[in-house]
Formats: sequence, C-alpha cells, structure tokens
Amino acid sequence: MNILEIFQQIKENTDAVVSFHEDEGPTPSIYVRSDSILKVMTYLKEEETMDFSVLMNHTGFHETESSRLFWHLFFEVSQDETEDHNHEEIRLFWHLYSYKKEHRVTIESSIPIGNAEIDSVVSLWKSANWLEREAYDLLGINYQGHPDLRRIMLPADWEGHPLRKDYVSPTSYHGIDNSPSAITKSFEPKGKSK
Amino acid sequence: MDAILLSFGLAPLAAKIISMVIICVIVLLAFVTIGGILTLVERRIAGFMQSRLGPNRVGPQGALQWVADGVKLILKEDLIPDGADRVLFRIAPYFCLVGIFGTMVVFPWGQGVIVADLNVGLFYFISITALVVFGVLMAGWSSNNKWSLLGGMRAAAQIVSYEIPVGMSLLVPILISGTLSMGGIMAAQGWLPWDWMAFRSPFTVLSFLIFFIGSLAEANRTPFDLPEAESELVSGYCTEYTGFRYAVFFLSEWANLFVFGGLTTAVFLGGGNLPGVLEGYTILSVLVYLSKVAVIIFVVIWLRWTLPRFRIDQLMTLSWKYLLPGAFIAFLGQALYMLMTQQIPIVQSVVAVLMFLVFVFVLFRFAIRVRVNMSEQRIPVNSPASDVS
Amino acid sequence: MTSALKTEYLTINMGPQHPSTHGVIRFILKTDGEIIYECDPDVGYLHRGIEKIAESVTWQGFVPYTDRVDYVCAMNSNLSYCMAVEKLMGMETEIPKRAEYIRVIVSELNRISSHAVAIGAADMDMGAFTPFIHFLREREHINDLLEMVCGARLTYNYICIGGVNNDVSPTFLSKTAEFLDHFEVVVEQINRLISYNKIFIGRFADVAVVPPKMAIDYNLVGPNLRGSGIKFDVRKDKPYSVYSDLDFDIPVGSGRAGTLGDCYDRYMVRVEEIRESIKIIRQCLQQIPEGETKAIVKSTIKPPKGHVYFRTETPRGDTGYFLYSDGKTSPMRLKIRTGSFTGMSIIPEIARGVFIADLVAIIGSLDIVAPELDR
Amino acid sequence: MGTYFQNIKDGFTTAFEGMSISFATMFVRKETVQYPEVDISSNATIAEKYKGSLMGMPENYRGILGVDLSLCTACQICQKTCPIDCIVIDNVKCDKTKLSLEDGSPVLNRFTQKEALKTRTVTRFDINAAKCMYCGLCEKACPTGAIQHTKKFEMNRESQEELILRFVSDDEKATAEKRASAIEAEAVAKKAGKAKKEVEEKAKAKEKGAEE
Repeated sequence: MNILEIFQQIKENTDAVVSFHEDEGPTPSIYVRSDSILKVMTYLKEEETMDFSVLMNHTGFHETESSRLFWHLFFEVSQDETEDHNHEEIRLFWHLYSYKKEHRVTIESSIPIGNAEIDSVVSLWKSANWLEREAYDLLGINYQGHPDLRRIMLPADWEGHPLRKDYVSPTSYHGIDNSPSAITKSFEPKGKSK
Repeated sequence: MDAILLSFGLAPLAAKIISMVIICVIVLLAFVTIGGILTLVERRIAGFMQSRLGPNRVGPQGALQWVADGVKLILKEDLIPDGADRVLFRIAPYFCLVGIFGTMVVFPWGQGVIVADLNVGLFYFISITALVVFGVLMAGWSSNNKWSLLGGMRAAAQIVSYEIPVGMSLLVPILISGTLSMGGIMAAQGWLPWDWMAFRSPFTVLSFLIFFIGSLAEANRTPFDLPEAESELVSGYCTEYTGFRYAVFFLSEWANLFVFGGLTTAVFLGGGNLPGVLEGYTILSVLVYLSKVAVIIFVVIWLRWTLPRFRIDQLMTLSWKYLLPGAFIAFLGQALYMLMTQQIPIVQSVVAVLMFLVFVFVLFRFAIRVRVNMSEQRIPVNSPASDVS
Repeated sequence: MTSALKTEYLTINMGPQHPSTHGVIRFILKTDGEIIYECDPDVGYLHRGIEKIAESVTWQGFVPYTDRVDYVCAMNSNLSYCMAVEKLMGMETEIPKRAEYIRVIVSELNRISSHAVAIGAADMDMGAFTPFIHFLREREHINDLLEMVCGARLTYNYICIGGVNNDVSPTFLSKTAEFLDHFEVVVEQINRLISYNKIFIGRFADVAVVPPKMAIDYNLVGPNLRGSGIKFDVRKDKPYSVYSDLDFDIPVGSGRAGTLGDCYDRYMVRVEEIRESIKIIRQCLQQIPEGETKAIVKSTIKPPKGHVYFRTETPRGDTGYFLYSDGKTSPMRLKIRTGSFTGMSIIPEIARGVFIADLVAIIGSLDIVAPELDR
Repeated sequence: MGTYFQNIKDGFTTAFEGMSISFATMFVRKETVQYPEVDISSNATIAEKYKGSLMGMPENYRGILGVDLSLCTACQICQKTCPIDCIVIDNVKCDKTKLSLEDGSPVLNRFTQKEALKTRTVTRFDINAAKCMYCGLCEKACPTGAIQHTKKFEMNRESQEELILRFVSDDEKATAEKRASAIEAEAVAKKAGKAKKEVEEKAKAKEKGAEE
C-alpha cells in the first residue's frame, strides 16, 4: 500500500484531521493535527490492512520561521491575521513500518512551542518510550500519558532543551567552567557567527 | 641450622627459636619469589596464547617485571576506604597468606624433603587452606563495597561447596595407600607413570579429574574465577584493596597455584619419586617434583586463557550434580575394584598400563589437532616482507 | 510463607566505570542477592550532542562526525549519512558504479571488523580473554586494509557525498582477497575456540529470551531482531546501493542451543553474518567495474527543502538518518536512530529475574556500543 | 539422563579443542610490533626487524597536518572547510606572483587547471593539533596542495599551547606586513597621484573652459 492509499484510508475510516503533504523532499508524509495523533496511530497499528507493527523513529525539531503549511487548513485564520499566527512551532515526525505488509509511512504533526504537548504513543509501541524520552529531553515536548517521562541523555538537573534553536549553552555547570579557552577564542574565525 | 647457631655459643632454646625464625624467613622469601615469578610466567604464557609477546621490557625477556610490579605495589599509598571495618580490612589479607603459607609444613618437595611429615598431612593440608575462605569473606565484608561483598559471598559459597568433591576424591588415593601422610602417599607410588595414583584404574582417573576441577574452583582459577570475575564484579573481594595489602592477596593467589600444583603432583602424579638406581639423590628428586608441578601450573594457566567462566548457579550445579556423584562413584568403584582384584595383581598392572595408554592416545590426538590449528593460523596474510620484494 | 524477617533489595550501581559496560553506561540495579529484580539503565554519559553540532556544520563537514557516532563501524555510518543526503538531493542514481562497489566492499569489511569486536567483547565478558585478542588480531588486518584505502585506521571519513574520496588500488583488492582466504579459516577456528564451547553455550543459551513479538514491539533491529527469528535485513528487503545485484543469505536465530531469541541466537547470527559478508566481498571483488569514483558535487551543497528518513543496515542493525533541510548549507535537523538505542531500551524488560552475570551476557549479546547509543 | 552424559562429553571435547587452539597459537608468529625499535613508517622499514603480518603506514596516512607555505595562496578555503575551526589564517596583500615549484614549473590549481596566482600572503597560519580530528577535508579542498597530512603522529607536549602549530614566524610576519603596508602605501600614492592628475586635468579643463 503506498502512502496515498494509506492517507485515503485514514481519511475515510477515522474522524481525524489529516492532510497529504508531498512538497517537501523525496518522502511524502501525512500531516495529522496534534489532537488526533493517538487516534490515527491506533488506527494504523490496530487495523489489519495497515498493520504498522514498528515505530522506527520518532523525532521533532524546532521550526523558527513557522512554515504555517497547514495552519490555515485547520484553524480559522483570517488572511490579515496571519502575522499573529507566525508562531514558532515544533514539528514532529513518526516513521512507521510494517514487517508483514512491507510498507512504510511518515506521519507528521506540529505543536506550538509555548504549549508543547502531545499524546504519547507508548501504549501502542514500547519503542516509543525511549524515543519520546529523548524528544522530551532535547526538545522539551511533554507527552501526555507517558509512563516515565524523565531526561535520558542529559543529567536530571539540566536546564533547558538543547535542540531548541533559542537554546543558549550554559557557561558553567556545577562549577565546571565551560567558557572557551584563550586558545579556542584565538581560533574563532572572524565574521563567522555560529 | 641449630648446630651452626649452637656453635656460636647460644643457649639451646634461643638457638631453636632463632633457627625457626630464619627458616620461616627463607621459606617466606622463597614463597614470595615463587608467587612473583608465577605472575610473570602467567602473563608471558597468556601473551603467547594471544599472539602477543607479553611483558618483555624489564630485564632480559621481562624477567624482572614481577620485581617492578612488587616494588610499585609496596610503594603505593595504603588506602582504607571510608566506612570500612578497619580491623577486618587490615587483617583479611593475612588470613589468605597464612592459609597458603601454612601448607608449607607438609609440602613434599621431594623424597624425604618435607618439613614435618605429619600422619594427618593431607587432612592438615585441606583444613589449613580453608583459612583462605575467612580471609576472602572478611575482605569482602569489610570493604564496605557491594561488589566486594558479592565477591566474598561467591567465594565462600564456592570454596565451601567444592571442598566436598575434592575431599571425596582425595579418599581414593588414601584408600590405595592406606595413609594420610604426604610422604606415605608419595611412597605408595612409583616413578613410572602407571604406578602413579592417577592411572591406577578408571576410578582413579575419574577421581583425579574431579580433584583437578574441584581444586581449580578452590583456587579461584578460570573457569571458576567467579569471586573476582573482572567483567561482572569489577574485581570481586579485592576491589578496594591497594598497595601492600593487595600485593599480599595477589601473592597468595599465585602461591596458591603453586600449592595446588604441588598437592596434585604429590598425591596423583608420583611426586618426586625416582627410579631405584637413583635413590638418594635428593636434588634430582626435587627437580623431578618441581618439573611435574610446573607442568600442572602450565595446564592451569593454559585453561585460564582458554575457557570462559561459569555462572554461579552452573557452578553449583557442576559441584553438586556432577562432581559429587562422580566422586562417590570413584570412591565406591575403587573400593570394589580393589576388593575384586586384590588376589590378582597382574590385572591391576594391566589396567594401569592401559589407562596410561589411553592418556597417551589422548595426547596423540591432541598433537594432531595442534598441528591442524597451527597450519590454519599460518595461512599467509598481508605480510609486509612479501610486499617489499 | 511470609516471614516476619524484614528484607530489602540491594541497590547496586553498575557503571559508569565498570569493565563490561562497553563504554560508559550505568545500570542502577535492584537485586535480591545476585538476582536482578529491577534494572534501570542510565544512559547519556557519552552524549556529545552530535545532533546539535550538525546544525552548525556544513553538509559535507558532518561526514567526519558520523565516524564518531559509531566508531566501531565508521564506514557504515559514513555510508548511511551520505546515502541519506544523496537521497535528499535526489542524486542517488548519479553515483558511479565503481564507487558503489567500493562502498559495499569497505562497509562489509567494516561490518566484519565490527562483528569481530562484538563477538570478541561478548566472549571477554564471559571471562574468555583469548578469543577477544584473536579477533582483535584479525581486525588489525582489516584496519590495515582500510588504512591503505583512506589513511586512517578508525575514523575513516572515506565515503563522501557523491561517491568515495579516492579510488582504491589493485593492491588493495588483491590483499583483500588474500585476507578473506585467511580469515575464512581463522574465524572458524576462533569459533571452535569459543562459540561452540560448552561452558560458553551454557552461559548464553536460554538467557534473556526475546520473543519475536517483543522484538518488534521494542523495534529491535539488525542481528538482535534476526536473533528472534524475524528474517528482515534492509540490505535484502529494501536494497540500497548494489546489494540487489549480490547474492547472500540472511542468517536468523532458530533456537540453536535453547529457546528462540536467547542470547546465543543473537550471538550466532553475528557469527554467521561474518560468513555472509565474506561472500558479499568476494562477489564485489569479481564484479567491480572500472570507472569514476565520485559524481560531480559542489564544494558547498544546499539540498532542497525537505525531509528524508533513510535506513541502512549497519552492524548494529537498521540505522536511520532523519534529515531535514531548509535549503541552507547546514542541516536544520539531523536525527540518528541507532541500533544500540533500541537494543538498550529492551534491557529493563529482559533483565528482570536474571543474574548479574547474565546482565553482562545481555549487554554483550545485544552489542551495545555506548557512543552510538548516546550520540 | 542422556543430556547429563552428553553435557559431560561436550564439555570435555569442546574444552579439548579450545585448548589445542590456544596451544597452537603459542607457536605461530607473534603480531606485536615493538614500536619504538621497529620503524613503522612504511612496509619496507617495518619488514626489517618485524616478523609478524601487520603492515606499515601507507603513503596516504593522515597524520599531523603540514603546510608548504611556498604553495599557499592564502585563499582560506581550508579554514572554511574545517568542521571544527582548528585552522586560522590571517593574510595581507602581497606582490602578484605566480607560484612555482622548486624546478621552476608552474603550480596548477587542481580544480580549474589554471596557473595558481598569489595576490595575498599569510601572516598567520596556525593549526590547533590538539583539536584537529584528522579528517582530511582541508587537504582535499586545498587547490594547490599546500596543506597536507604528514606521516608524523607522535606529538607529546606538556601544554596545549605547544600543540598549536605555527607555520609563519614573527619575522616573516613582520616582513610580509611591512611589504603589505608598502604596497598599500604605493596603492594609496598611486590613487592619490591618479586623483591629483584627475583634479589637475579637471582644473585644466576648467581653465580651458574659462579661457573660452
């Protein structure tokens, strides 16, 4: 089953708000509004024609210049108010695969950065547990219904979520000085801002 | 020794005491040297078995490496971890040392070269080595470290349960020789291989194997080195030890290897027995004895660098389900065998020679396998020399 | 019977500095004596923020970092990343055939060396030190060969976006053939030394059984998944590069010495994969064509806006690179989903009720590599 | 009961085989390279004293970076390519020169196949060997082959400061800067002269206009 058929199936069989998205890169994806993510995922996992038994990967990233690709699809946005909706957002991706049917699908969603909350899919795939912990740790996404949402890579007392674009790395941590040494500074290229 | 001291005009009692002290120091030094050299030997053999050279920088062919290691350990700071039981922590290594060192009393270096040929020699041997368990358990408990504790517990469980099959299997040579004294057991064997205890009958072969495996476990050697399994328990009961105390553990461990080799040789492999014509050449007897010990030590080291390690439950299974029934069978079998063949010594000799021939056959098979494996490893690859020409 | 005696679990801290954790991993164990009641892996000690670094280096500049993601099989990491970028740029058909064959040869060589380390480390954890050194001895030859190709022994940075950095010499090809003839025999000998040993089988058989369903649920990948009896290999099922032209089998676990999906199955899958890799390299050495080794690629590439999730089969299983490009000179987001990560996440589940010594066997059989796990 | 004896048999036979292998290894070649005594820099040198089967360093070994300043055009491509910023280059203007090898043949740009032209010269070329990850990207990016990995790999130093490789000495820097300021001054003078000329011409034109 290719991704377009999967999309049609989802649209027909669930009341989730979805749209098909193929203008970004070689792999098309199915965009799902964040509040119906669990519904769609349950359908994809449980439905026999789908049988997505594996959650291969889940990740997200901080989109600073909000694409607003689908914003107008789901929210009532008057054209002149678009500027106000130019929020920064976190875009999330789930990559699913089925060993039986040998097909894969990319599910996409987005959540506003100020209120980064989404349903956890741990109840469907156990592999989501650590993937979601990692996303929580590095991007600060709160998964609703996750059994054990702790930091995984960073220490428990770390502040901030490093993969957010507005993250500033601390100059010291527990008294360990992290500021660049004189040598490092002297090697910093001129006019190259990172 | 007494006579020399008396000639200096010392009182008999003082001479006795001083001579005892001197002998103790000499034996202790010999012990330290043997232990030290064995660490080097082990490392070199390990290196050769792994296509390496092993330590070869200190002295000619690395011969002084063990001295360097010893000096390093002695010069290290003597640390006692915070929260440790200081008294137990300090004395634990000496229990191990005494346990091993005490065996020197009945250690049969050759024909007639024995400090005290006690009539309960073997019994003394087994009981004095049991002191090691106390040392290990104390070290594990007092270190205030959970890994050490687990190591100590493992050691105690292991040594105590392996004492039984080892003790049972030692009953077979005792049965044959009818004595517990080390000299007596040695005298009951001849210099020819089929006169040795190990090849007397199928049952002695069995008891020899059981004794060997059990003693490996008692000496904490691979495949039974669970008390200090470095990949599981960091370093087991000696995790927290450093400096001199660690050196003492270390020494007693390798000296234990020597003691184990000595006991095996004396009881099962004919000790330092010489052919009748050479009777009386004590030095030769000692050399024969030591060379046999060296072979045993080599086999033990070789086993260590070949086999993986058991798990604790498998270790117990092996002891209680395999070795102990085996030891009983060996004991009962040997008793029946002796009863039945008492009148016909020729059968006994034939069986003994047969057993020895089986052993030779195994060795022959082994040599063939070694040849095959060597030729496999010699298949050329990437030789830089061939590249140049 | 409930006794009035108060007992409590012993909490043991295994790691971060522990001889058998294959890097810096920590397990917080609650044990009942030596039997583990609860195991909580604490990872992240080797987290170097490679995904964050990716956001500030160029697309090509990230290739050396992929070496460091998994330094046991740097070639395969290189390959995964470069193929993902090529897919993103839509130039996967432009790669010269010779480059594709070289890529397969070097990454399969690296797979052999990685499996050699994995197997050897598992042996070492079981207390057998010699097989490990024997494997390292053979790995040294592979390092020599790869050094001949690219000048480095561990972090190769050889495969680049658009092909490979430099052509291989005929000497390399002949030496590789010579090495394979040697290795094929010697690896079997090392297996006789350890893999078929009764004590070793005793340690690995029936320990930490992962049933197929659990393996899928936790998304185990690579040899770990195949050890549970599921015949899936990205090289075969979703072929990339020239794997579709090559003939090889996929070994799967079958409960050789105990239950399907136990440690020994996972271990033996690796042992057999080494043989398959030898087969693959032999075919490549015969089929390798002459020609260019690198497609024309700009010195600073800017892939079009978009995202891709590309999977390749590295020694530690199906490694996925998720790339999101916003059309600039460096990735907007790069996420690496590695085999060790999923392998590690299953440990709390399967380590319940086993001995501490078995936990060591589990880590060894799952082939956890800490830098790859933490990235 | 069958498995009981099977276990014993397997235990002995597999241990027997394993022991024969480890025993055999003792008599086969040792792979250890006695490093400082054996020169590992190439296959030819390693074979002199070494009997094992490991190879020496290949020709393209990626060791510590070396720079041939006579080939450097101060283009700074290596600095831009370096993923970890361990190269830093300062440059000033210099006389336009065509680069040439020692035998006088011209140096070609590897990518464009044109003769390499040098309009600027380096006053600082530092490589932080402590930070360098020996990836070889700079070597591949360099158009003239000025920056190259050498076969050197030993670099024990007492401080990080000593691990910084400085390829331009202070004297050379001073000379280059002096020359640069001279060129600058020349250019300024030229410009001034030009401007003056223009002004004069303009003035002349004006005068002409006024006369007319």
